[in-house]
Amino acid sequence: MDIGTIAIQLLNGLQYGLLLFLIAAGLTLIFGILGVINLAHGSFYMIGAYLAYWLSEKTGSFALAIALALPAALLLGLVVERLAISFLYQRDHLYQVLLTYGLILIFNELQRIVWGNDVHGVAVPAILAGVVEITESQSYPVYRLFISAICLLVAAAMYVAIHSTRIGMMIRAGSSSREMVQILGIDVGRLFAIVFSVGAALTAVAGMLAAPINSVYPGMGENVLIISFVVVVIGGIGSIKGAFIGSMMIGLADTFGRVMVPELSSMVVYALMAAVLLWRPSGLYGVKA
Amino acid sequence: MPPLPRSIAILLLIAVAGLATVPLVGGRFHVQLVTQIFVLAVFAMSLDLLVGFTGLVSFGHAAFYGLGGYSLAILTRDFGLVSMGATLPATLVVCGLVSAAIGWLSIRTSGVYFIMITLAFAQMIYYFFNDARGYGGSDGFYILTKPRLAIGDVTLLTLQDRATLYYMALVVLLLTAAFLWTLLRSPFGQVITALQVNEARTRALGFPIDRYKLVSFCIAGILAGLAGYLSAVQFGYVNPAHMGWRESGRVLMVVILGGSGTLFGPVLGAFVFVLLEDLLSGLTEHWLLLMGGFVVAVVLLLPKGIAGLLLSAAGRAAKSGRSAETHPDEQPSVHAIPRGGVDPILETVDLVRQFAGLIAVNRVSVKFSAGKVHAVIGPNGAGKTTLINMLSGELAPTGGHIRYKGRDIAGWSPDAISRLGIGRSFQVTNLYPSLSAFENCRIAAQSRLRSSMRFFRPASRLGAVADRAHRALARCGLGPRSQDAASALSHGDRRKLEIAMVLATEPELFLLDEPLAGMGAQESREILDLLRAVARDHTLILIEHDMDAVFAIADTLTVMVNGHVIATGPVDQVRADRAVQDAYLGHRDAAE
Amino acid sequence: MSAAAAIEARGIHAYYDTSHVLHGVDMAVGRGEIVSLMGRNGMGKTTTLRTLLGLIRPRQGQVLVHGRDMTGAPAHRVAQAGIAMVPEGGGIFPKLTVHENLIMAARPGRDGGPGWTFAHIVELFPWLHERLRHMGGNLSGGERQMLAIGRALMTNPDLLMLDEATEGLAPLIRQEIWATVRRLKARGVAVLVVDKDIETLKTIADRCVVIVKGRIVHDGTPATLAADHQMTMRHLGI
Amino acid sequence: MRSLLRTISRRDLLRQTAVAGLASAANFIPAVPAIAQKAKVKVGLLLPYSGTYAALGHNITDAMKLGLAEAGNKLGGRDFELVQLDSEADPAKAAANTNKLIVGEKVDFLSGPVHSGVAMAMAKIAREEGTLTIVSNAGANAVTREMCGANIFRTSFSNWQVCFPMGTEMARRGLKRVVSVTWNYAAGKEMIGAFREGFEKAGGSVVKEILIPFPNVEFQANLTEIAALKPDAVFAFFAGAGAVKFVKDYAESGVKAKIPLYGAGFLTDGTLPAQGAAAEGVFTTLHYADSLQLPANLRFRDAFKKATGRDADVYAVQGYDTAQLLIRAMEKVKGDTGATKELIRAMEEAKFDSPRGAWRYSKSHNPVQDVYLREVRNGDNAVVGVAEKEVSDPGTGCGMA
Repeated sequence: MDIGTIAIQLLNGLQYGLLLFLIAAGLTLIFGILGVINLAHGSFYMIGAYLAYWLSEKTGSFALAIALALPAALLLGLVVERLAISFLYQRDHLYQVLLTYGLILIFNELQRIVWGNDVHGVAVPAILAGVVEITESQSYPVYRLFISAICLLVAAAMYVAIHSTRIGMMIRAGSSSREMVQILGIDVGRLFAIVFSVGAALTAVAGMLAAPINSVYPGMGENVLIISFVVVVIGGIGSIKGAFIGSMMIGLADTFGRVMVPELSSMVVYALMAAVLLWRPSGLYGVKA
Repeated sequence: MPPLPRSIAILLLIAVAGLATVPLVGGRFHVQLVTQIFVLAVFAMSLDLLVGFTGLVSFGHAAFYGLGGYSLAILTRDFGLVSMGATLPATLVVCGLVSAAIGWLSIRTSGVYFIMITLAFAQMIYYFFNDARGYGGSDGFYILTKPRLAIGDVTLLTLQDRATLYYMALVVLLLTAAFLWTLLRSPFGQVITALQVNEARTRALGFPIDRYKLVSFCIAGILAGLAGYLSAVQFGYVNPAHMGWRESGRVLMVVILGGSGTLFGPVLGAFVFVLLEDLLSGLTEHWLLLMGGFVVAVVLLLPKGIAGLLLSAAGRAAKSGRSAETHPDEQPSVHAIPRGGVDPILETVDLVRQFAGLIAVNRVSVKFSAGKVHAVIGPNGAGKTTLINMLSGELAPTGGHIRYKGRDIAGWSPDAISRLGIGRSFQVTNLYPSLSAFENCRIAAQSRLRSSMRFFRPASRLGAVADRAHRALARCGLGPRSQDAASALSHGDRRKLEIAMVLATEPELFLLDEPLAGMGAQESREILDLLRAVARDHTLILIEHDMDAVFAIADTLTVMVNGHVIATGPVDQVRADRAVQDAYLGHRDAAE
Repeated sequence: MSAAAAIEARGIHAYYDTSHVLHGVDMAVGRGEIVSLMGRNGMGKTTTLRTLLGLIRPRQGQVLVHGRDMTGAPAHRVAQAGIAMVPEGGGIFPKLTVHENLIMAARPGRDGGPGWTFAHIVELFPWLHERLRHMGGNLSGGERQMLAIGRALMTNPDLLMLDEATEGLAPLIRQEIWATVRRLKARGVAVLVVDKDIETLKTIADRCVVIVKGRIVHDGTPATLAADHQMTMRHLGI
Repeated sequence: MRSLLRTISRRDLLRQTAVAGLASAANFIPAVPAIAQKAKVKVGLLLPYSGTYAALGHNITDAMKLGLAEAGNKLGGRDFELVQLDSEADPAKAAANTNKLIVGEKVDFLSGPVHSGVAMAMAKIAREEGTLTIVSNAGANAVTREMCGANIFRTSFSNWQVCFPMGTEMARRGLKRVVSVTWNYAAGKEMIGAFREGFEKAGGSVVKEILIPFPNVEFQANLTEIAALKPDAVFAFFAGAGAVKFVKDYAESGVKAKIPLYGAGFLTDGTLPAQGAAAEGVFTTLHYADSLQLPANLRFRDAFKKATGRDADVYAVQGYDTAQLLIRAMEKVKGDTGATKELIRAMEEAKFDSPRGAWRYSKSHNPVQDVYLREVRNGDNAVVGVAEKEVSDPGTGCGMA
């Protein structure tokens, strides 16, 4: 590989990692703060993608579709939290796994009933449709750069929100003691509902942004579920910073793994996770379990 | 594991008898379907050993199931083995070895991380077979000749026959159930159950818990391989999908749905799950919606699975069935423990412990003589608990030495230190709340066996262990309460039980972290009396805030401030020390 | 007194699962009053506090906050009505800095008057000033307890409940906690305190309430409690 | 268990056992035995009706229903019943599901599946049980090679069949260095293997075979790799969502402007609306094309659209031909499903005009068919020629071939 190709592969890895981060951030937030293992997380990704497809068909504008889909995703997160997840906070992980697995089945079927079985494509908005020529043989799609920028922006916004706002402090406090936060007069139920809803919406946004480059298809949520869990675990549960580092690692490992050790590429990310856990049993930035 | 209520046991027995008749009265399809269920039940029970009894939630259990099938397929195709006598043991050995390797690596993590690392290893195995060209890749491959059991030239049975396979699966199911039932009542079973309830405590009692977890992981892996073997025999076909995360998830569903930690629950779960899939998939194209709804409903409405529902129904029917056990004789005989001849029995040299930037214990050198009561006092944050945690092995020192009878034990694991004869009690009472006081002590006493890796004889038959447990309870005045659950005891009694448990491990040196914390005056007096009695034949090191208690019981006193020892020596001498008065006792003495 | 009481329990019965812990507790804390809740371990002191705050829902009886019925209201609503609690151990958030621990809880008082501000808290515990950037998890026991009190004050409560206010603290720290309680009274905050330091409590409390097996057996001034020597011996284990 | 046995008297035990036996017998009494000639003919369909492949399952099923309806909804004069079972495209459940249809439902004919792994399990059990089976999509070569059987037929294609001709065709077009790319699973490997065989036989060379973990749809790294290798062309096989994503990524990353894309027909079949402009100019080979101007095809597409409101595709054609085969064979034996030998012969000898062209079987029960060269033009797989006429899978390893 020449330098130019390596640079582009680096870019590929980072871009893939950034998209993974957007999915994993919501998961680690829900995981770390609410203590809920949410297998249905991938379903929000799928729903986001379908909303983007459906609304851009209806409205003819991708931007407008996202503007409409975002509040819809927040609302959906809120409804799911109230109807199902809120019963799980004090329960064992096992039951969380079981219930959210049930939710996957329900969401998948609802998707089929509402949107059918076909694979759909979403057009890249015209202003972002071009490519940037990098070398004479290599070029890079503008839309992917756009996604990376958005993901970086979201990452920065999350960092600020978690570390410097009062609600961020409440959220961090709530992750160590739900009851103590309540004792201080803060409505934990509402706080948790917000966290879940935001986490779900972040994932849905990832699905929306990915819709034009990904196709939109049944079962797409499950494909990202396992990999986003891998990211969260590598980074350490509950750590946004960890999720960021973890997704960069997975993005790069996956990208270079394919090119450099193609025959082992399917195992690379799992081997990486196993190695990280053997070195640090609670992930890179996890609190010791 | 609590014994099964009679009504449920009878129901299960009837069910087994009924199932034995299926090949005689049922159609071929039902024979096949129920065989499938048996296999799934064995698989689910093997996972329940991990999830429900050892507290290890594996999300990669299907790897061993799939491996069982692949071993058979490879042995048959590449080695031409068709004898069950060869393929079955070989398969189990393969599964055992692989689970030992994966388990050895995985048990270093816990909780969700354990879930994920088992998933990671399973996915690697999955991709190995999925990508490999030699084994059919994602299309899977066939077992063209099914195993036979033969002696010489006489074929005893061939698994080609469906009814034979059915009975074989039923027998395997029953044997697996019987084996696990026995296992859980054995000393080994007691230990894994205990470590599920309270891992830190079990380690502090002297059990090398990682070894127990590993053995449990291997047993579960072998049993899953057995299920996979049967499944492969049934259809003569193996595919990497059998070891994928969906299969791991599916069997986990079966276990939780049925009720984990009950053994019979997963079996019921297998029946319900398969029959429900069979029923629902015929109803509507959108049957997975119904399945999802069912799963959600189970979680919300049946918090302990189907088994939980049955148990609570049976519990209501026969509420008075239990607890009529007689109290064994109580003879408060003080068992003699030789006083250590070495002096000092324990010594720290320049002991240091650092936490990210903070030096909690700073070059502490103290000698503790055998047969004495030593108190360590100091304001909060002085490093007392850190010191005790290093002595008991909960924390590894950053630097320095700990010499016990001349041997440097710094950095040893808590279980190894416990087995040397150093017992400890915790600041926050740390018991097995669901077990009875006697069982709490029995586990403790069991830790003095050379090994609890005994799998068949019930732990209740270990007479010497039971005696030791009873003696310890009697000594702490808990004889009459030995059958009460630890969670039902009063605060003071729980603290006594904590001491009894340590006594049951027959330590020479006894570390106590604030034994009087949270006690009222009356309870404090009782505990103090107990400690005085214990001190007659043990060396005691205790941390305590209650100065009156300390002065009443201690022979020597060590005062720590900010990680340093500022004074150590006989109580009166230290009390008179100016520096100590200024730094700690301060106005208190002046007020007296 | 009931109309003016900051908090009042009327005949509350509370359970943990199936075990009946409180058997009709009646008690009240008036405005600006220091009340000591005494009793041996396992008698229901913490349960009483938790029921008052709404963390446990009583099966019978009423909880009134400033005369308003708040039985069964969730804890955050009771807290917002002016009740603060420092649980045993303080409940400091280990992953938040000292500064964050304080400001995350800040809330104006019910009457909107000039309440406790961050500056006031630092003035009350001057050592806080140097530790503002430290993590809650790195504080010593005494520091945590004081920070917990400071944090509770940031919510501008009318009543502060302290569970095991000085448990496990060194003598010098204890004295500082008691001094703080006196200062709070001077500023009009009512305090309901649970602690084993009965001697000190007798000197600072306006009233002493003794609870035995979920029932109130004594409710009077420290003087009457001191006079009832038998009561002290029997129920407080002195 | 020890204490338990003691508490139950032996007589109780016997009584309870007897009751249990009855109870379980009641549960497991099989359905009323079918009287062979009068009962409905049962056709079992093991197809994915949920998940990623559901659209394929539905098209196959609906086209079969269409074909059967056109024949008056009779098979050899008898009423019939389609027993649909969701395969979930899960090989782990495939054996049990096949068993459910063959042994449980006692179907006379079995058809399906989409997924090769499922097909392998299905073929295994069908061979053991002797049930007449028509594979209506899965292309695993082995089904009509090593695993072939007298009772196993295929109405779709073999993976080899649709890709080998593309190798020849691309060499004919003067392409010398080609990179092939697919998912790392059996079907993908068979497809690019067959392509390589054809291409290298005709003098080309495959510079690199890229295998991507299944079902990963993140292709960017491999596209960069392809751009760096600068081959004359790329041959790709993906299906469904992967196909959509690959073709779009290929265009959007700018590689398509420099390196032309070829593929197996599934790359652009049923996926064109989602791929949009990105697919324009992609060449593929397949045994069918939507725009084939054959009378049978025009008639079929029209009827399918009327019946379902959807456009027919290659999967629908395969389902439709499955029905044709059934109808013709059952007519030959006048509805006697017991006449297995005659049924098999009837199927082997069946000749009719399929929407894809004239129908006939090879010795190993794989259709002998033209493989068309198609180019995507204006959102349609336009037929630009025949890559190879009357392609027959070699049937290596099949005893019947």
